[in-house]
Amino acid sequence: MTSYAWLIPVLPAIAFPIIVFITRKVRFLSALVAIAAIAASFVMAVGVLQEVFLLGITMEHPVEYAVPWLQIPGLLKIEAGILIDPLTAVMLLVVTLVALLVEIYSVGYMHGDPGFSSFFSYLSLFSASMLGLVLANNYFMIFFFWELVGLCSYLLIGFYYHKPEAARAGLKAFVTNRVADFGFMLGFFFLFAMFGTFNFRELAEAIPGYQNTAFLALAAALVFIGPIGKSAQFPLHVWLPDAMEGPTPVSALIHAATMVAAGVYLLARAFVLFASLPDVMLLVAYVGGFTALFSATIAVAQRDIKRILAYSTMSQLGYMVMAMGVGSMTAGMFHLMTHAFFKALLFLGAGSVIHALEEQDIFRMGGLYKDMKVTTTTFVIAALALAGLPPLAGFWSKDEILAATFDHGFTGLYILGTLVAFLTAFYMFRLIFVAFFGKRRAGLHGHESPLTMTVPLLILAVLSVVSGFVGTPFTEHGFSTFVYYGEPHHVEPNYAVMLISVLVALAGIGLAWLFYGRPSDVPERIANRYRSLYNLLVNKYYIDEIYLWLFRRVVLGLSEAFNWHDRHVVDGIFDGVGDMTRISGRKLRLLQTGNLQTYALVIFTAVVIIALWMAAPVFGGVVQ
Amino acid sequence: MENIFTGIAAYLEGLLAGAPPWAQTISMGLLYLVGVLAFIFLNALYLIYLERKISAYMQQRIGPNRLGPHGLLQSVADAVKLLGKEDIIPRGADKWVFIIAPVIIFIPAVMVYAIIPFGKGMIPVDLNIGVFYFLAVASTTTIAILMGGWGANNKYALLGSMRSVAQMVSYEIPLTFSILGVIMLAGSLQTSRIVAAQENVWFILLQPVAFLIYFIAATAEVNRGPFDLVEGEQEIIAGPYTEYTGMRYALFYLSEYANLVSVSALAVTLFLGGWHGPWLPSWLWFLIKVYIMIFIFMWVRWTFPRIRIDHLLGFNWKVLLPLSLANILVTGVGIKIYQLLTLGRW
Amino acid sequence: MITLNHYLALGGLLFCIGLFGALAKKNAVAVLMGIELMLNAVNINLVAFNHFLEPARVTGQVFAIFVIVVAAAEVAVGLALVLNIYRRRLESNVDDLDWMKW
Amino acid sequence: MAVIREDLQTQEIELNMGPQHPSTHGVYRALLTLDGEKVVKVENIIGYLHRGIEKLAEDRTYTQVIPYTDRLDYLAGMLNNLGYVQTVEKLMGIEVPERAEYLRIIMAELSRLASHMVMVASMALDLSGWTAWFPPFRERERILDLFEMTCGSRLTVSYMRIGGVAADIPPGFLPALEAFLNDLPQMIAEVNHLITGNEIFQARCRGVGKIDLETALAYGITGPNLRACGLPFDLRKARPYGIYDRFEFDIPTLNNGDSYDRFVIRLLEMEQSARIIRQAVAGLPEGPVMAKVPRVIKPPRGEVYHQIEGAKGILGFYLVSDGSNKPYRLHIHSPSFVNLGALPKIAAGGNIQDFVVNIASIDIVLGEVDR
Amino acid sequence: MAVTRLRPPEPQVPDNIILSTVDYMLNFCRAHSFWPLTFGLACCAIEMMAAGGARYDIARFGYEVFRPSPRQADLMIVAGTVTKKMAPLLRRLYDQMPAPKWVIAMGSCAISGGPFVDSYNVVPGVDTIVPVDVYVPGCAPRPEALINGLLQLKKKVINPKAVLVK
Amino acid sequence: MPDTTALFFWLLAAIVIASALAVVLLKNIVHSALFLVLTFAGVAGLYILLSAEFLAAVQILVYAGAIAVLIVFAIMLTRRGDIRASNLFNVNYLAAAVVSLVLFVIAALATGRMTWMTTTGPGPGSNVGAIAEAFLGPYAVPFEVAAILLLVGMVGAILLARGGKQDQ
Amino acid sequence: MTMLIEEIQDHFPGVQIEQGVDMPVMVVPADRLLAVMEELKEKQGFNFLSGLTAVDYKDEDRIEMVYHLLAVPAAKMVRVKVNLNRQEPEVPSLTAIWPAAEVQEREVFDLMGVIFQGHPDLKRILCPDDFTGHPLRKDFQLNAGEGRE
Repeated sequence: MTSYAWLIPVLPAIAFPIIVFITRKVRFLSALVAIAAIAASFVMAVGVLQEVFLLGITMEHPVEYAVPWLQIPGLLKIEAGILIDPLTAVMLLVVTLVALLVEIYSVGYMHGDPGFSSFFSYLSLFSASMLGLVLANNYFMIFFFWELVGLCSYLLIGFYYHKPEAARAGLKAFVTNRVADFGFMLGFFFLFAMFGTFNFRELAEAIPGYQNTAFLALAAALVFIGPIGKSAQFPLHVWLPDAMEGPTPVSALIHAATMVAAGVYLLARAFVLFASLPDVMLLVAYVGGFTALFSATIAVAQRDIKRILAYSTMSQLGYMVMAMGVGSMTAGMFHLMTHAFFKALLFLGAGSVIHALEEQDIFRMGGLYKDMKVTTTTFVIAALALAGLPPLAGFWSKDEILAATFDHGFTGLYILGTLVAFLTAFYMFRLIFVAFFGKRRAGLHGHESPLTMTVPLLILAVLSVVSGFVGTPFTEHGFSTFVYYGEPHHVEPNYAVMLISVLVALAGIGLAWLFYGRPSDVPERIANRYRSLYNLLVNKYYIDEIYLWLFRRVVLGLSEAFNWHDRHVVDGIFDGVGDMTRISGRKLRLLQTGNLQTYALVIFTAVVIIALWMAAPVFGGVVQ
Repeated sequence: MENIFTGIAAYLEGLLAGAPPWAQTISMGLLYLVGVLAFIFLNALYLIYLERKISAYMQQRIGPNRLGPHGLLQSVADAVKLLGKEDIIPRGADKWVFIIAPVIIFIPAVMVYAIIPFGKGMIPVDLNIGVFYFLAVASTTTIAILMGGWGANNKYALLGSMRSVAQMVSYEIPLTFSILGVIMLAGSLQTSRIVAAQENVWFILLQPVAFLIYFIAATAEVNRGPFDLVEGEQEIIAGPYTEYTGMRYALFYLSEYANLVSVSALAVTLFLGGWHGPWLPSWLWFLIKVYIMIFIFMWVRWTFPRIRIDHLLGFNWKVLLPLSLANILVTGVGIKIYQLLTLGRW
Repeated sequence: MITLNHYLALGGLLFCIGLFGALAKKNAVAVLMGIELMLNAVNINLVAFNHFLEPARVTGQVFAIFVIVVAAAEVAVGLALVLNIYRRRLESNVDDLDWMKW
Repeated sequence: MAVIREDLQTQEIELNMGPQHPSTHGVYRALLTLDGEKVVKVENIIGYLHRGIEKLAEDRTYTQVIPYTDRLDYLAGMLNNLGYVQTVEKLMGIEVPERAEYLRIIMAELSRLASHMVMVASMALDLSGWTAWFPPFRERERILDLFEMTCGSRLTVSYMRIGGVAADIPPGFLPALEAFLNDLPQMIAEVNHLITGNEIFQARCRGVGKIDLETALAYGITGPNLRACGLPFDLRKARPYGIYDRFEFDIPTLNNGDSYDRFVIRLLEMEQSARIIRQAVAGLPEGPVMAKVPRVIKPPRGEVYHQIEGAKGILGFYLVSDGSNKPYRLHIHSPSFVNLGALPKIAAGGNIQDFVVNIASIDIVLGEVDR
Repeated sequence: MAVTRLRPPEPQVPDNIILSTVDYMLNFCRAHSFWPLTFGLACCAIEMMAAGGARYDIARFGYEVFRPSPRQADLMIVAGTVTKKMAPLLRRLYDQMPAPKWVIAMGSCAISGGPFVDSYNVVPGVDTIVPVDVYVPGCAPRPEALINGLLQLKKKVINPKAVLVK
Repeated sequence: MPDTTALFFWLLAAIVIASALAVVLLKNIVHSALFLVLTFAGVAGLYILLSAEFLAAVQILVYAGAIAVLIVFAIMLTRRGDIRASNLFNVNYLAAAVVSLVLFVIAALATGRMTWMTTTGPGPGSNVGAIAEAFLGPYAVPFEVAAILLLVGMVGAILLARGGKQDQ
Repeated sequence: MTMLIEEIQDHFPGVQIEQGVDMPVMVVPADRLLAVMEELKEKQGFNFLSGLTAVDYKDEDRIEMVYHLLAVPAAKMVRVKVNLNRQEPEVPSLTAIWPAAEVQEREVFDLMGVIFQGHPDLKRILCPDDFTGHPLRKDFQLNAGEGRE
């Protein structure tokens, strides 16, 4: 099976041109093609997982298939290849499963949208890129797919391109990611400069023995910038909340399985690199932890259902990054997996609500459970999972992270994590109480969504419940004996930590019920009392504004300064030079005629000169 | 009788036996050329006469009957007269283009005869790309017509040559495709082999559709019958030939009839069994079949009114082309089925 | 005795004449004609190499046919462009077609 | 290539068609503005055969004018004669003998037949249907023979006189006429076989030069061209002159108003003319062929307008008399002239080949257009 | 009655057996192959057409090749009234014809203006514009007359020195 | 007959070069286009000398029969102004001449110094058959691609020639 | 017929109407021509312009425009006359009502010299473009001094 694993991304990739060029006019066929492709991929992913499991392939001894792609002997070697290890297998499964469900869901959600077919083509390409990223066996390939994922996210976020916000959000995601990607690219090129290879396996072998840790640390930090951008960690998180301008299924896909997971996945993939650098690990851990808290606090004050979920994603991603930072890659990946299911469920549920109401403000909803039984039930399950109540999936993975943090002696981070868990429970149930229970608002009548939408919800709900069981301390730590670097570490069940997190979650839920579960003016009063804090939270700590200000003030100010400098200092000194430049420029401008023939003439002149140069040895005596 | 022409050729070759080989080649080539030219001139003269007579009988008239027995010398008189006419080159004409166009149009008209198998062993040059050579050379006729139309600096002439380009370039395609069916059956481009392959069954029986397409497209290619838009005198005077006088005009006329004979000869070669036939000498059979073809061309011409340019092009692209493609497909499948039945394999 | 080099030289000369035409002519159609000459020159070389170096195979001729096909497509598109430009500008001189400057 | 489409605009060129052009039926000249093969605009340029007949008539006696009318529509000289002499008779109030009336009808309808035959033949010829040109011209010779028998001339007959006709028919006339009429259906069938039913002919004529009834009336189109638009308007029925009210015949109409209908309607009208002739022959009385009219014809002062159904449409004569022996003013309203005026309207939008079809189907005679 | 009129005398090449035989041959062929210009003016043109019809069939003499382009015509049959508006065009058509070329004036209008001779817009005889070789009188001349005219022209062309008044 | 081959080679070479120069140097673009046809025909003759008869026929059919016709057609459609000065040089012609000349000199010198491992042997029995086998065998994919290219080119040309709808 | 006469006289007081030899004749002032024609076409059913011409009454120093209208298909006729000044004959053009008038008015302009106001393309139609005079005027010499000598 593994030898055919390359088909997993290729199938949806083929679906893309088929939809674009052939079936575009026939909506039904387009959806069918996309779903069939991803379903086939899913089946193959299951096969891969099974084989990895049965053959006992480990992270240290992965299966690799590669063909040379770009080769300059002695200078550069880039392969096109796939790398299969437990990490890959798990990610493949998660991505294909979530993508499959999202696509099925989209059939109902996008029904009637003029861009139906192109939506499915983008989804296919998006899944294909993510799958390619997961399978990539070297940095170059991963970067290639990384960029493709970015491109698709841009396309999908800006799907309603006629809406200015959507277009702007797409652009924002694109630009922010470019910044991060640049860092990432710099990082792995540094690595290439040091080790002469992009290949993960070769790097993993080479890194531990490398002496110049300072340089390595720089490279690692640069590589980390990539996940910061892609997984929306502070300070490059600004694009993610805006990304919900895209169709909701896309948000589900981005937030659960594809886009943001890519950053975390990269951390896991490059874990060898980080593991050898404690300082960088610390940075990773604190960035993750800070992001977790930071975005959880923002989520508390948001009113838009998708925005709340978006900040929650950021928060959870912070968790994962933190887990990576504290050295428990396994925990991070475990949480990534469970989170994928319940976050997808949450978004799809939210989509179901939006689909029914055409409304995103939770305070204008209410009492939805009467009309939307399935949606409500599944949404509550997901929320419980997110809040971390046993025995749901979120509990086990979050617990693993907290336990790992605690075990590795990051007490501060542990406390922070616990606080986040509390906040998480609070804001999720604030959302649930306000939107699904509470009083019915006038004018809004929900109705249950069609089967294509509810069935994925139900499947995901089941997964949200059971997916945690693969990694509980009571089930032999199934996950951590599967996905690990070095030694499989068995975290002993830390009942104290479990208990605390359960209590904290219950407290959060309880507080939410107090504030929002019944008619109350407490939230308002608190908001009034702490108006400035509230505003701070509502406005997301003014990060966007700060960025804007920074750009306006700092960049423009700097430009102003440079301008002054330029005009008065440089010009003053180099006036003569400037004149010379201008005159020569005027002459040189003639080269830029816009006339094709002139260009061709120049090209052929160059050809002649090169030919002369190359021919010089042949002619021997003629030239020399 | 059978060997009269091959005998002459052999005799002449015998005369040249002593000469160096290159001289032999060139001399024999020239001889063939002279033979072909004589054939063309004679044919053109008498086809014009025939055309006038046939049209006359179709129209309940008598036609030329004063000069010579049954008016047989009429075309001679016309030709001599044209030779003696004033040669006018219109002011404003592109002189050299105007002068050279009739010559150019005559060259391919003669060249195509190289691959016509006039009889058993009577093929001037048995090229292995025979039919393809025919198509290639014939396609250059358009250039000459364009030159004639352009050189005259006359609006009617220009319109006519534009029409001719549109028409000839279009109809070349179904013409080629219709021939492909025959080539597939014969398995060769060589005209001698195509004729040989028809010893038992004429390809018109196996390729009736292709023959029809060939006939229509060839009518258009030689600007005859309902497809004579290029020189539709009711609309554009005489098309590209409007400004030509005397001998130059005669050359156009001549090449037109030469083309008529050559497409008929090719039709005979490809579809009507070439020179195969009982009792009579092979070359006579060939000629008889060619004249039957020519008669059909004339019959059509004097029966149908002229088609309109957009119908003409539409007919080509919408009917003939798909039909010829379908014919190729059917032929291919048919050959395969035949192989399956006879050889037991694909 | 005509050798391969004769053909190569002929091809080279034809190529350079075509190049000159493509570079130095005003009329867009003339530029196209220059390019056609260049392509023909290339074909001469291909066929000559085929004939002198590998007579048993027809690779060079096959490539020449590909070149001819590409040339046909190129001419069709090129002329369509010229026609279109002519319709808009009533001009087919390349000199005035300097829109690439923007 | 299917390059010649209407949305491919190339430079428009002006094409001068005529006055010497095989398809302009004489010395008509059209200035065509062409876009490729498409005719964008048509400008009629006429007058190349303007002989000033109206002016000449003012300098001739009433009888001397008759030969000039022959040379108007020289395809149907009898009809022109008829129109003119009836005009003068109307002004003078002359009663024409019965036999002369019948002979006039026979001759006029024969003339109409001849004219339609030329139209059918030349339209076939303009479409390059050479062979179809011959049957109508063959049969037409027999009509001309009949004319020749009676008045000694084939085309320019000058047969009618003010007050009757020039001469009685010779003995062999009626059998020859009978034979001709018997052969006529066969000729029509021949034409139908050769050209009317031909697919190419139909493709080239159907829908070409279409004109609707309203436009046709506004442009003053009359005769078969009007009837091809669907209006059964024929002066022989609508405002009978002579003794047309005594005959039974139909007015054939067709509805499309395109070139094909204009062609077919002529064939149909031929049959009706033959019908009229048969009735006239059957009812032909004995008696004189000339009324008693003064030697010098001097109509009273006054004016009269008389119109008949000519071969091409309404042919009108407007005569002003000042009491002298010469017309003070004779205006000839000729159908071809007006029909031709509508040609730019009819022909715009077709291509050159359609233009040729349009001219042919309108059936103009330049002698009548230019006078 | 048909009248042929002598052309103005042209400078003659001195008589020579061969030349004159070639000349005779050439003239003989010319005389049997008049290609008239498709050019009708008025009533007479109809009779000209009739001459091409099945009954008269000038094709018998080889004269049926009516050419629409003056460049390929040898003979201009002026069939009908020539008006002042038409005259310059007629002259141009004549000039466009390649030599040797001939003109037949068919009908009284072309000969003299006929019944329209005193009209303000009629050219009184086409011979005021182009040289005429044969006059075919009649109004309109019958097709037989035209054929006779053509045959007269044939005689004239074969033997250019003869003046025939029959 | 080596001598006749040489004779024909020099004859054809002269025709090709002379007409190619005429293409480039003449001022009347119609004449240029017509000489282009002659060049194509000469090149076809060279192909025959190189025993590539099929290619020669293709050359005539495609170049002389189609491409040249198309070019002349296009010229006639875009006719405007004085045709006698329709094909002038642009400002760069001197530089272009120098570049072309130098390029030729280099190429000529370079090829002159090469020695080729020429093999003379019998060619494939049938030119056509060999080419057909090559196209349907090893070059099947490029062959199809070329066909698609032609199709795309044709569609593109039609679209371009028709002009966009906004032209109306 | 009398109904027509009465109605027209009611609507257009300046119009004189009488019964001619063959049809009713009305004489209309030039400035009322268009209105009368509209009335005749739209209300009275004379929808067809059967012909128009002009007569030069030199002795009475006037040019008379004569229009013949026909009712299709009832085949009734009416004649409309307009008297014009012989020195400056001007009359409104009927081309807007009947396009058929276009060529006929050009003919009258050519041969009689009447100016039609509002005609789209008033130029000579039958005589050569460089012709002088108007042939159908009574003072025009038929032969114009030429002819066969």
